[in-house]
Amino acid sequence: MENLKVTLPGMVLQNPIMPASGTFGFGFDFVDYYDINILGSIMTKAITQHPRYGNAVPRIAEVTSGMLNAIGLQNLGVEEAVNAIFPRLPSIYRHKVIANVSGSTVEEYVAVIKALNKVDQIGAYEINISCPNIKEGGMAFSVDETMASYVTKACKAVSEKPIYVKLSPNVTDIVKIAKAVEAAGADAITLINTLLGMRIDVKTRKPVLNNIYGGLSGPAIKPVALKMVYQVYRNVSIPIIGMGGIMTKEDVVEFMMAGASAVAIGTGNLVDPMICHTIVHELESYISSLGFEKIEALVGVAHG
Amino acid sequence: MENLKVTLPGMVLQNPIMPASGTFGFGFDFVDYYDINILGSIMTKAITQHPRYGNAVPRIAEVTSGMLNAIGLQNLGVEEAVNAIFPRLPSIYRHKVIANVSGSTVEEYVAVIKALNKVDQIGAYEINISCPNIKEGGMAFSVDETMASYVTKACKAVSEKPIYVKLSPNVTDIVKIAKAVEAAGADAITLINTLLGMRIDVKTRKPVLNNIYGGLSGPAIKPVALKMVYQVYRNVSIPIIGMGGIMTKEDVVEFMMAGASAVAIGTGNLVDPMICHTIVHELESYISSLGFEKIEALVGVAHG
Amino acid sequence: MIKRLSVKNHETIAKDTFALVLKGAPPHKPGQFINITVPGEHFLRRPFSIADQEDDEILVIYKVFGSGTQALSEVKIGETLDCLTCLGNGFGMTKHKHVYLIGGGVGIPPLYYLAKALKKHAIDVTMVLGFNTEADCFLIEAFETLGTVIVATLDGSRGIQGTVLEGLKDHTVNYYYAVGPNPMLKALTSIYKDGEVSLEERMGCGFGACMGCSIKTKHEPKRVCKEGPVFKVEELVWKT
Amino acid sequence: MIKRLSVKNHETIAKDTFALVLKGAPPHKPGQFINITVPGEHFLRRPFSIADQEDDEILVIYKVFGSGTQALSEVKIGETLDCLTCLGNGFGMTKHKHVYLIGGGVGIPPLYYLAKALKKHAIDVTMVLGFNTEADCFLIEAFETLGTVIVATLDGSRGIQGTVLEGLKDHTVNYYYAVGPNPMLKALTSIYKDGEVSLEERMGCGFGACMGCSIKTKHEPKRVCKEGPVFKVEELVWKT
Ligand SMILES: Cc1cc2nc3c(=O)[nH]c(=O)nc-3n(C[C@H](O)[C@H](O)[C@H](O)COP(=O)(O)OP(=O)(O)OC[C@H]3O[C@@H](n4cnc5c(N)ncnc54)[C@H](O)[C@@H]3O)c2cc1C
Ligand SMILES: Cc1cc2nc3c(=O)[nH]c(=O)nc-3n(C[C@H](O)[C@H](O)[C@H](O)COP(=O)(O)OP(=O)(O)OC[C@H]3O[C@@H](n4cnc5c(N)ncnc54)[C@H](O)[C@@H]3O)c2cc1C
Ligand SMILES: Cc1cc2nc3c(=O)[nH]c(=O)nc-3n(C[C@H](O)[C@H](O)[C@H](O)COP(=O)(O)O)c2cc1C
Ligand SMILES: Cc1cc2nc3c(=O)[nH]c(=O)nc-3n(C[C@H](O)[C@H](O)[C@H](O)COP(=O)(O)O)c2cc1C
Ligand code: FES
Ligand code: FES
Repeated sequence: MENLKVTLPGMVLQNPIMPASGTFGFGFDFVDYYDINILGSIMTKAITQHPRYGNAVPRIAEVTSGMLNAIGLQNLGVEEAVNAIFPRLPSIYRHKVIANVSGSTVEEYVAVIKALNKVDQIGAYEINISCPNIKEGGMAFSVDETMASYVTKACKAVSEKPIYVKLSPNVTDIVKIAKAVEAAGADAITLINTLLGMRIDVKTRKPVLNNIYGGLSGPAIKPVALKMVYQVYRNVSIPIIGMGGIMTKEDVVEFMMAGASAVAIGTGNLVDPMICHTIVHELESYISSLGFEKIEALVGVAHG
Repeated sequence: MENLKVTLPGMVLQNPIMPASGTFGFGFDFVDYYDINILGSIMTKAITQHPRYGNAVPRIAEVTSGMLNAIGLQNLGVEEAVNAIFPRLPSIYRHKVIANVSGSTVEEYVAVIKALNKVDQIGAYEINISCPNIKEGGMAFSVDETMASYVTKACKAVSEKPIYVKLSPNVTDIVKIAKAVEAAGADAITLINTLLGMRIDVKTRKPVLNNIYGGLSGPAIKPVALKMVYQVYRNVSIPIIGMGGIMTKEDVVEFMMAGASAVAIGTGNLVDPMICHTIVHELESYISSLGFEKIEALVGVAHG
Repeated sequence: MIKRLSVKNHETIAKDTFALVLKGAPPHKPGQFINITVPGEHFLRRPFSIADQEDDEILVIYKVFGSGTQALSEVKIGETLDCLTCLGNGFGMTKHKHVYLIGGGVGIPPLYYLAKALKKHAIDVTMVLGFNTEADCFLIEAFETLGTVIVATLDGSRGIQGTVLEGLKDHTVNYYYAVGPNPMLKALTSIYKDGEVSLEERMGCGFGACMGCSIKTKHEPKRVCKEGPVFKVEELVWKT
Repeated sequence: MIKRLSVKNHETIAKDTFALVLKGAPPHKPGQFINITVPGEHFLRRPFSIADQEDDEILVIYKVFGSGTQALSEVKIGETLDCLTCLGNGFGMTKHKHVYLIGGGVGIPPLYYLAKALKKHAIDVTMVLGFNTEADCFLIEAFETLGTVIVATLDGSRGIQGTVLEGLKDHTVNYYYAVGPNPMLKALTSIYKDGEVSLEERMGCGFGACMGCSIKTKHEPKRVCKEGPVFKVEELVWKT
């Protein structure tokens, strides 16, 4: 497994495979399926300052090769996370995790980070400025360079751990935003959050989701995600964590060749709880069949 | 078929089904498959001022539930269109068509329109300001309100037919652009052109497309397209022609319920040359099974 | 658990309604469900209740509703299906000597497995089963071997005319278990306060990972797939 | 035409190489191809040359290359495949009394159907067939019934060691038909100027609608699927 090791700011991962935020909780729902210690890291479910119920159901709609979700960042709030969830985490997972920090205001991101700083098992923060499912804040921060830069700086100022900023694909120019957060001090960039989409139920004549719009994820968005990873890789120097529709070892390799230093698997976990396990176990022999000894050698090779 | 009639600016269509630009040529490749006179209209392949070869091959990549193309607006130029193609068109299609006008500069759009004005069979122009596959111009016009508005006005000024402006989904705020072209005098909006995407060939370690990036089309983009149609419908008063991933009669109904007055089928034609024929023939009894007599009653019902 | 279960039997038992027997399953409690990958281009799994289990064979009874259940209905004996098994918590046992099982349409199947379990615990059951019309009726004879069965159809083509509420008139319901469409459950729970209901919700995963099925309850949000699908009547809050 | 063709025979004939006989096809000319919807989640069709036709039965010989051909290889006798038939233009006939058919790998199949047609027109053929290694060889005996066959393998495990170019040494090639990988065709056409080659290109449709396969030729762009796949050597321009 030594050949699968990758390095991210502040963290060394035994392999580049992580579950993406919001599709794995904190891991507790997966321990019946496999020993999650094989994962490179875990990107936790969003953590906000206060408990959030999120949006009314239905929150899920099926689409071709993917799904829409409008969860709306349901979580128990940072206090409960610090007092009740993180203390239990070492019993199921022994490596560092990446805490997904969400909010509606800059103050909220800052408050969450301050509260989480004391949690040893957190190796880095993923600042989710790209959630399409909350009305206030959320995605608004990721579609504007100035705002994205402002949140990044504020988080950086209080953080005792590296800051990975998660960007939205729902923008005209992802490179601009990526450069802005890099300049603001982000240690890494995670790409992509969900695309905005919707479904209509032709029988009821209404949108399927109570929230009308939702975030599109799964294989349907892979080409868009891959293009953004490739494009951002050409334009920033900080590492990229790639995600969007990864379902197979081939997908992992495509993202790394495009420029991702590590990858996250989101929706795949929901339809196949064993997906990360399967990929971790196939990866070493697969990259070797492609002529690579160490997985780090894949990063960015598609740029020639 | 009277129940399937829809009205667009300057045109009455026997039904709302059209092939989308670039996936049907001018129809000549489909006459072996069926009598194309059953189509509501035809959105022609792009027409530019001068002949264009387009991008080097490979121009096509397969993705999950869709494809990428980087054709680059290959066409014979407006002179050849006027002198050699349009004169032959009535022999295979007797209704009005929508001419797809493309260009790299505002002057080019204007020149093409001027040259096409004399073609009787053209019922309206679809101004393609959203092609992602040409370096100069193209999509650049559709990602900026001022530019979009400027092109629209210039086209409107010389056009003797209604102007439908085709927008790019690769933008932060589609509503802003839609409102800008409406204010600039567009008679209708067509939504959406392709999303930007890419694929990497893990064996060659290179992008599959010679052009690196390409336009993503097919069922994968349907939820994004539907959301944009729904959103634009709430914010503009001119009609919308919806497209993006339509493969079935259900998809047509979803787009019309979201707010499209007519729809176009693109990629579907490539994998199933009979797709428009099939849908046209199923549509009337299908909408009746959903409780609608006239198809125009579907338009926008999902907005309640 | 993820299991590939093989189709041992598959037949139509009422209008658009199929009985599917799957072999190779671990033990389930009444009220639990499985989440099946259906054939064809369906991205999400489809959740179905356990209608019965004997040894490693489970029975699922389902109605063709959309394209996923349509695809499922075309699966042949001998084929295998990828299933997440043992999902959710089952029905609770009760101290009552007599209970009502109230089901509407394809909410009825899990009540069959429950009725058998209650019977084993020497609890008497009265079943009130609501259908649209006679052609939709299924499992009635099987239920009749387990206790009193009251059938209600909306058009009166079989049993009492009306909903299950009509069927319950003149009865004193001490404790009940109900499964069916939300309007039915909402009406029931507004009248009868002591019991358990099993809910349906759109699911992303079925095992607690996505928060897709999370509903508000009196004290805290709960996931239908993980803390449910069975809930005590007193903890429910209905959207208005 | 769109046709559902039924699989009459399907067998492996060399390493990763399959012969597929499809029934129900309209008449094809040598050099034409079909575009097949392969099973599973493959969005685009897959193009394959006609290797032979007798009555309404066509032969396709293909190599498993990626996931689409892998899926195709699992199709069973009796199943049907959705095909666009009679695509492209075939090879041209020639006034020469003797011609060379030069094929590399899975470029070889269409040459078999061509050889049979030339034979009918009393034109003598010499076949030069290139493979990687002996395990890849197929159709050689069948070709031998039609004329002289020269086999070349890269590792020399069968016939001459080297490429088809080695096989052609000491031969005077008046006219030829070639199919194979682009590097082979490029090398051939730089030496031998009078002939026809069949090209492959990534295709969106296969019948002229998308411009996906359009290549530059000496005078104008041409679609491999519609104006091709067979081109005169003199009209080709190779990307550098
Ligand atoms: C815990 C649970 C147990 C169930 N048990 C049964 C049963 O025993 N028998 C039976 O016939 N049905 C049961 N259902 C309902 C069954 O899951 C749906 O009828 C089925 O998912 C419809 O799929 P479709 O592809 O035919 O419909 P489509 O409308 O095409 O499905 C589209 C999407 O919506 C979801 N969906 C549609 N209807 C429902 C629904 N009622 N509940 C949850 N998701 C839905 C689908 O799963 C899919 O993701 C149960 C649902 C749940 C949540
Ligand atoms: C006119 C024509 C005739 C052909 N005849 C034969 C034949 O007789 N026997 C045979 O074995 N092969 C033939 N090929 C090549 C065959 O089409 C490819 O091997 C096949 O499409 C690969 O599909 P895949 O899913 O296994 O590969 P993947 O790489 O997974 O396919 C991904 C995409 O790339 C396309 N693609 C990959 N390789 C090629 C290629 N060489 N040419 C065109 N598209 C490609 C696929 O069609 C698909 O859209 C022919 C190709 C063309 C254009
Ligand atoms: C059900 C669901 C919940 C999600 N919740 C979050 C979240 O809380 N925070 C976040 O940053 N991203 C969230 N995401 C986005 C994913 O982390 C990921 O960026 C996206 O789904 C694309 O990857 P995928 O296609 O592999 O799912 C969520 C996605 C899904 C499907
Ligand atoms: C091969 C191909 C060529 C296209 N060429 C054009 C074009 O010339 N002009 C244009 O406006 N749109 C062009 N498009 C975009 C389509 O008209 C359509 O907007 C898009 O593909 C989304 O619809 P679909 O998913 O049904 O294909 C092209 C799309 C494809 C796939
Ligand atoms: S369906 Fe995912 S948590 Fe319940
Ligand atoms: S593949 Fe579409 S034109 Fe040739």
